[in-house]
Amino acid sequence: MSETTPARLRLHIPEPKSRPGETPDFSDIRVPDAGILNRPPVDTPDEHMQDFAFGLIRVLDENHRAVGDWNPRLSADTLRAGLRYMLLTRVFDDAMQRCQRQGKTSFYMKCTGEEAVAVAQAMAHDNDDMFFPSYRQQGLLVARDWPLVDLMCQIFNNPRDRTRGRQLPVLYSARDANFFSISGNLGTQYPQAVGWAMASAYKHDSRIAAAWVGDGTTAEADFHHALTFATVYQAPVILNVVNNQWAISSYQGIAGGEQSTFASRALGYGLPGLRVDGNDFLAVYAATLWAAERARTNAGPTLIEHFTYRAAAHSTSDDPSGYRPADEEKSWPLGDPIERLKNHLIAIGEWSEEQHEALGVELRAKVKADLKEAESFGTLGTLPDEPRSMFDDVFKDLPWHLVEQRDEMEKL
Amino acid sequence: MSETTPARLRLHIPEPKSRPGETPDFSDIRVPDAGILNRPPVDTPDEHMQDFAFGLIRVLDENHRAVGDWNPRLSADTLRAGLRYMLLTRVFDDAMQRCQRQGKTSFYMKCTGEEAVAVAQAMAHDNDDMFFPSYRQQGLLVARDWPLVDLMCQIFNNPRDRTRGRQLPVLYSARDANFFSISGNLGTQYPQAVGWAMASAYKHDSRIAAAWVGDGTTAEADFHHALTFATVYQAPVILNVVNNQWAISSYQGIAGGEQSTFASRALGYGLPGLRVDGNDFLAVYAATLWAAERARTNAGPTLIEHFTYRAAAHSTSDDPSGYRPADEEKSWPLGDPIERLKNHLIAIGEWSEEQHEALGVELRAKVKADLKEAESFGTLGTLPDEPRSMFDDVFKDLPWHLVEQRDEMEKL
Amino acid sequence: MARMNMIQAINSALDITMGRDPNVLVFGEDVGYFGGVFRCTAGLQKKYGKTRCFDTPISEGGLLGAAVGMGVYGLRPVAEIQFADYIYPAFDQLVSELARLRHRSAGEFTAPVTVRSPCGGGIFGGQTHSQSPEGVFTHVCGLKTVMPSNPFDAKGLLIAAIEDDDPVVFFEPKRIYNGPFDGHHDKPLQPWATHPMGEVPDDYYSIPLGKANVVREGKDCTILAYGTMVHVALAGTEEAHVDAEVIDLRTLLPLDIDTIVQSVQKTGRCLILHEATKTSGFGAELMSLVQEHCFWHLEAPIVRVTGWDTPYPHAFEWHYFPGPKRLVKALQTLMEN
Amino acid sequence: MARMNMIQAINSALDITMGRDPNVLVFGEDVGYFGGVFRCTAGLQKKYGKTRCFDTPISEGGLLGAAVGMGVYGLRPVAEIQFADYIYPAFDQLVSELARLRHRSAGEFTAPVTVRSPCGGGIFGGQTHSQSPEGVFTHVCGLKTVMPSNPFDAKGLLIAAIEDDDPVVFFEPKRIYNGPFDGHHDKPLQPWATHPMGEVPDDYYSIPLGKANVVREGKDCTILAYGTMVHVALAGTEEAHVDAEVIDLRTLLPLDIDTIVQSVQKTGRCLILHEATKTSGFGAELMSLVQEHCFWHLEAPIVRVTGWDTPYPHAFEWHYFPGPKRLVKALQTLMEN
Ligand SMILES: Cc1ncc(C[n+]2csc(CCOP(=O)(O)OP(=O)(O)O)c2C)c(N)n1
Ligand SMILES: Cc1ncc(C[n+]2csc(CCOP(=O)(O)OP(=O)(O)O)c2C)c(N)n1
Ligand SMILES: [Mg+2]
Ligand SMILES: [Mg+2]
Repeated sequence: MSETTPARLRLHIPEPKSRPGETPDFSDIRVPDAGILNRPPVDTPDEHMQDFAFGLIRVLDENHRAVGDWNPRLSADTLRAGLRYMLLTRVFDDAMQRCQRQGKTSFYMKCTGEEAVAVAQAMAHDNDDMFFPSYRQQGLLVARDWPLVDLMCQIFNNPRDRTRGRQLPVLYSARDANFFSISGNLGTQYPQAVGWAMASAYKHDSRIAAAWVGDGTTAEADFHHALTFATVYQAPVILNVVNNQWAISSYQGIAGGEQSTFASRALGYGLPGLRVDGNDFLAVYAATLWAAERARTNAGPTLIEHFTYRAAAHSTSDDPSGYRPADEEKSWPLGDPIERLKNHLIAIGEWSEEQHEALGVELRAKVKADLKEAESFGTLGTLPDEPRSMFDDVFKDLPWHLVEQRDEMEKL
Repeated sequence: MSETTPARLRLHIPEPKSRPGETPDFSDIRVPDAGILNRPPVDTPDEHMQDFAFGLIRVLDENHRAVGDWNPRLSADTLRAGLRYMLLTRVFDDAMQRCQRQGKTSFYMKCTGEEAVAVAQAMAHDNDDMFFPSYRQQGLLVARDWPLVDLMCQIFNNPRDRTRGRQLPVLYSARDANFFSISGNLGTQYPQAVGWAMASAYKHDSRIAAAWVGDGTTAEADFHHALTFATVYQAPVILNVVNNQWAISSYQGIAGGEQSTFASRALGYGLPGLRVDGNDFLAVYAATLWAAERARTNAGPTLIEHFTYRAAAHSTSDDPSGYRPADEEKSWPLGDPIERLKNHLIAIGEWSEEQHEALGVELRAKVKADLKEAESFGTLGTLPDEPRSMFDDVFKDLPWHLVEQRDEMEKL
Repeated sequence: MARMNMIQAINSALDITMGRDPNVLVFGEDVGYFGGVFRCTAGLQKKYGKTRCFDTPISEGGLLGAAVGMGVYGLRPVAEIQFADYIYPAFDQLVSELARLRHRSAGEFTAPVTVRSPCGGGIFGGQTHSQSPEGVFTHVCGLKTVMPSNPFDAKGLLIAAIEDDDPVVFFEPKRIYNGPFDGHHDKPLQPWATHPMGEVPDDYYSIPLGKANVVREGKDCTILAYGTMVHVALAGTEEAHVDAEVIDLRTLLPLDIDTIVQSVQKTGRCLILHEATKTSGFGAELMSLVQEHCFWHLEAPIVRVTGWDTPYPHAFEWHYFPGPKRLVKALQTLMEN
Repeated sequence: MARMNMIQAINSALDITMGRDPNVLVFGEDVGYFGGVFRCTAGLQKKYGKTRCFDTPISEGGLLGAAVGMGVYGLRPVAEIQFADYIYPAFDQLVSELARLRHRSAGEFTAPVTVRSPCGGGIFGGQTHSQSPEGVFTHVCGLKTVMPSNPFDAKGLLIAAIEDDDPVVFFEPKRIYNGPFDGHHDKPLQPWATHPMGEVPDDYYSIPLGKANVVREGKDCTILAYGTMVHVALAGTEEAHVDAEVIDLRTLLPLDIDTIVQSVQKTGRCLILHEATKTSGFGAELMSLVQEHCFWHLEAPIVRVTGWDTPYPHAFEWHYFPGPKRLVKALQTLMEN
């Protein structure tokens, strides 16, 4: 028998610190100094990896300097390339959002404020590593120099849409970029990435896999499936959680972020979890290099939590003013990833406001030109193909019942 | 670009240290001394709970003494009651196994070697706490003095079977014992227990819930679902993992026990995980009291890993000689729970070999008598009810199509 | 009498049942403070408090599992699955647990859970925001399956579903949340305000599960439809100049077989209309039941008009959607035979 | 020619495909060292090594998700789900991912995964070891569904399934693993050794998916069956003294419609037999197709003989199982009409 005197139980419902009409409040977010964490060997036993799961790996300090053990010491050219990709991603997002408002596409999703995650990671990976992204990693494709025109055509479902209008815009597929077809079902790509990595290991290949989910998606079964299979078979995979604080209208506490960090989930599986300043290009790059080296040397998988903020609406169907304070993003303590890398480059004398200005002009012009080309193939409403094409690819070959249905459709 | 030189990847497949024909090898199991871990306050922040998730809470030492901070200081009567329930559970298991061999039931599952888990936990809980067990916690019912005759009748599917022959034997239901209907689908009861606990908290009730899964079942989605919901809503629930080293033929490494402990899974959710010597009645009792007090005082849920060993076959359909060394159980470093509690009672002068002998005789006689009574209502083959009864309870009231089907069956 | 669209009617049903019974809890992804991505739970958290209407983690299996446990405790949980396409992660808890609990425990344990979920296409949702999986649930013993076609029914049926002691899967055709849709996507949207079934009493009422509704009497043939397709059926009937009897099933299981059989025995011809894919869809069961019960009255083969056996394609939505054009053609074949 | 039971035939199919193609991996719960709870993978780990045949965590969703990823890499995974009753936790990966990948990526990505799973009752398994969920998968576009009725077919169809570039769900009726079963549970078990279909070539051969097998020619009526029910059909035919044509479908999707239509147009009468529950089972689709294709040839209503719409009860297995007695009675009604 329990000796405790029966107390009245209470049901706890997590709540964000501020709601619409209130002033944004991020006072509960601790921001440790940059450079204070050491960079351990990639085969460090996970019981010694605690600090990295609960702390925050940061490289860029208040004076825009790259400091500490995790500084990946990238060349100025690499940094400028990163800046360019991030800015291009943002310019692209703005353009596509406008297209949606203009009715050229039914739907769009921006990654504003999160550009460092996808861009730095794509650059830190080998080009033949396989990516299993969510819908908010368009930066991976930008950083792999995938033609924006191709993405636009997928968004417009026009005749150049390689997925033939099958999916909702932004659910890209780009096999030649080693970028897996994005599913509308959250998290399903996570165990798939682990399976792909298991196959690569079985084949004594050298390619590793990486997968991305959001903070909210960590609650799905496939998150647990992926971590379990990754640890059991020590699959060469990097499992990323992009904690942008929100899952549509639910803040990260609803996903279980109130009691612990998402990076710390890894520890219980005997895996290292790295919690990284997701708006710090250098920190994301460094953490990814560490995890990639670990995977490639058969030292095991890694979970990386990218601590960032979803500065834009969830999608063009969403209006955040219904659930969070207006321009909460302005108060985000970790700043903007593009601004921060720009300031770093300027601080080390490798960049200037003028160059940045010029770069913006150049990229907007590029996107404008790409858009012109993409639109020339048609936008929402222009059919990507013959309607009969919808019956293709259900199976490799059309079974009789689909042939019958296709004929029925065409006889209408 | 990664700086690592492409290595040849390898796929890792976990393997137990010994297989049939080899000598049992438990050399990788570290057995810390009893009494070395302190008993922290129930609201200790989980970052200070590490040792309990990776260590092993033990109370009974080599000299059969109860030592250390976790000693629940139970009365001799309570200890004798525990011994009696454990022995009764084992005698019951042996009897039912024989019944299966004799064709009186189609199936049976023993919990031999794991009796301390269910018995100590049932005794440490309040009687109105709600249990969501797996098929290997028959000790919960024994310790709640649930009539064995009722269990036997469920096993025999005879007319006294309260579940009217609906389920496989051992998938008991006993609402009056606050014991939830056991599902054949592994792990489903885990989030259900959390939901029940959320309801209890919503109602400002004082009853808490407890659920049990095996080591193998921790890989199921519902394990993650339960931990996520438990931490998000701080549900008053105790989530138990009975790590008996085996999941049918798969050793616990296949479930992810190779790289970390199952108790440590809790830490990533911001919950305490207690790893307990599951063959130490006092340790299990003490850990359960701690978690129950925590839940009842709104301090939050707890995960308890009971480190034990499945001494018997998985079920009457299983033959362990196909995948593990013969009598591996004899080498299990944590001994037998009944022997250990018996020796403790003797060591403190509250029990004797003679009394133990007599108890065995008494309990075997009791089970024999109960069996006689249960068999008098029929065994496998005696129908529990009219066949038409199978149409009841699909819905509260029979819809027309079930009435039609029932009539069709009866007109045969 | 108020004018409500389907969202408001569903909101009103939830409001009223929560007001009458403190054991009714409403939860799901984004349903709490925000009030649901389709706004069906708007205002409920404010009115009834955070512990009665709240957000859940994005874990359909977890929220259904928790709902089962709450039901076992004695509550009446109403869980929202944000899109029917995302009900699959909860499939095991739905079919192996929720549906079977009463039977396997011989009535010792039950869970009167209602699962609400928007279904169907026609909203440019692509293959993962457009599915109609209702047929699968009618194959699972122990579940009741409901799909309303208008605000008045939605409120009455949802109240009945929540009060029902058996688990109910309640599908809401999202295409008609704001107004009836007859398949003519080029026509401007008609709001429910201008539709008779948009007249919804403010207070409590319920519509019994298992009762179909003859929305149009006719003698030439019988059209079996539910959800959005009821409106397509009515439009197609006019355009084909066929005097069809249109039956809105409302509840798929238990099915109102009497109303169906009476009608088909009268008309001798039957057409089945649904948006879900054809093979092994609920239309197959309907066709089988009509064949079994009305064989000797049939003057022509029963006809199915359904979604094609492909995923719902984003770009070809209107080639996929079984609209009036296909229905008219099928009705002509049906009548020629 | 060797004599094999169904377990040995399946084991042989796996052995041969693994031997021919290093990309074939076999995994699932207890399938590695132990060789599977039904022994279907016995010896494969020893022969091909731990990385080609191994145990997985008890996570049907996880092992299916991993299988999809392996398929995308270029392997041909063969995953075992220990019991068909436990396929539901993998449902989302099966229907939302495996089945849709080729279509949603317009062929950029595919996963030729074969999912093996023992199904059906008659083995005292109770409701969670006896289910026949095949019908649900025929409603999912993009999956092929197969169920063999004997060792010879099991081997040939499994090899074809593994070699097929589309995902295949391969159900194995566990009641006939060791011998044919005609529903007479009181009769001693007949081993496959004494059955012609127990004669199985040792080496490679395959049976094309989508082709049914007329196992008995007849002119009175047509019986459509698959899996265990094929044997019940043959027994019932003899006992009812009806000259029925018995068709073993073998593949449910894609279905061999021609063989079915030809037969029914010849006999004018049709009976559908399956162990799964009735409502919205695959029998409903079969009945619909026959009605659509053969309406003018039908001399009597098509009849369904199936499991009742209840969970599979442990104690009343033989009242539940649709055996010869029910079949005989149904055949008589069918012929009387
Ligand atoms: C299985 C499933 N459930 C629900 C949804 C609906 N949904 C789409 S995005 C989203 C929020 C995801 O949040 P998060 O994982 O944090 O990613 P983010 O959008 O913030 O990048 C939800 C609930 C879905 N697409 N799939
Ligand atoms: C969802 C599901 N998958 C598979 C099975 C088959 N099965 C029954 S018991 C078992 C092993 C469980 O092992 P564990 O969780 O360690 O519990 P233990 O038997 O050791 O107590 C398996 C795989 C099942 N019953 N349910
Ligand atoms: Mg997010
Ligand atoms: Mg175990």
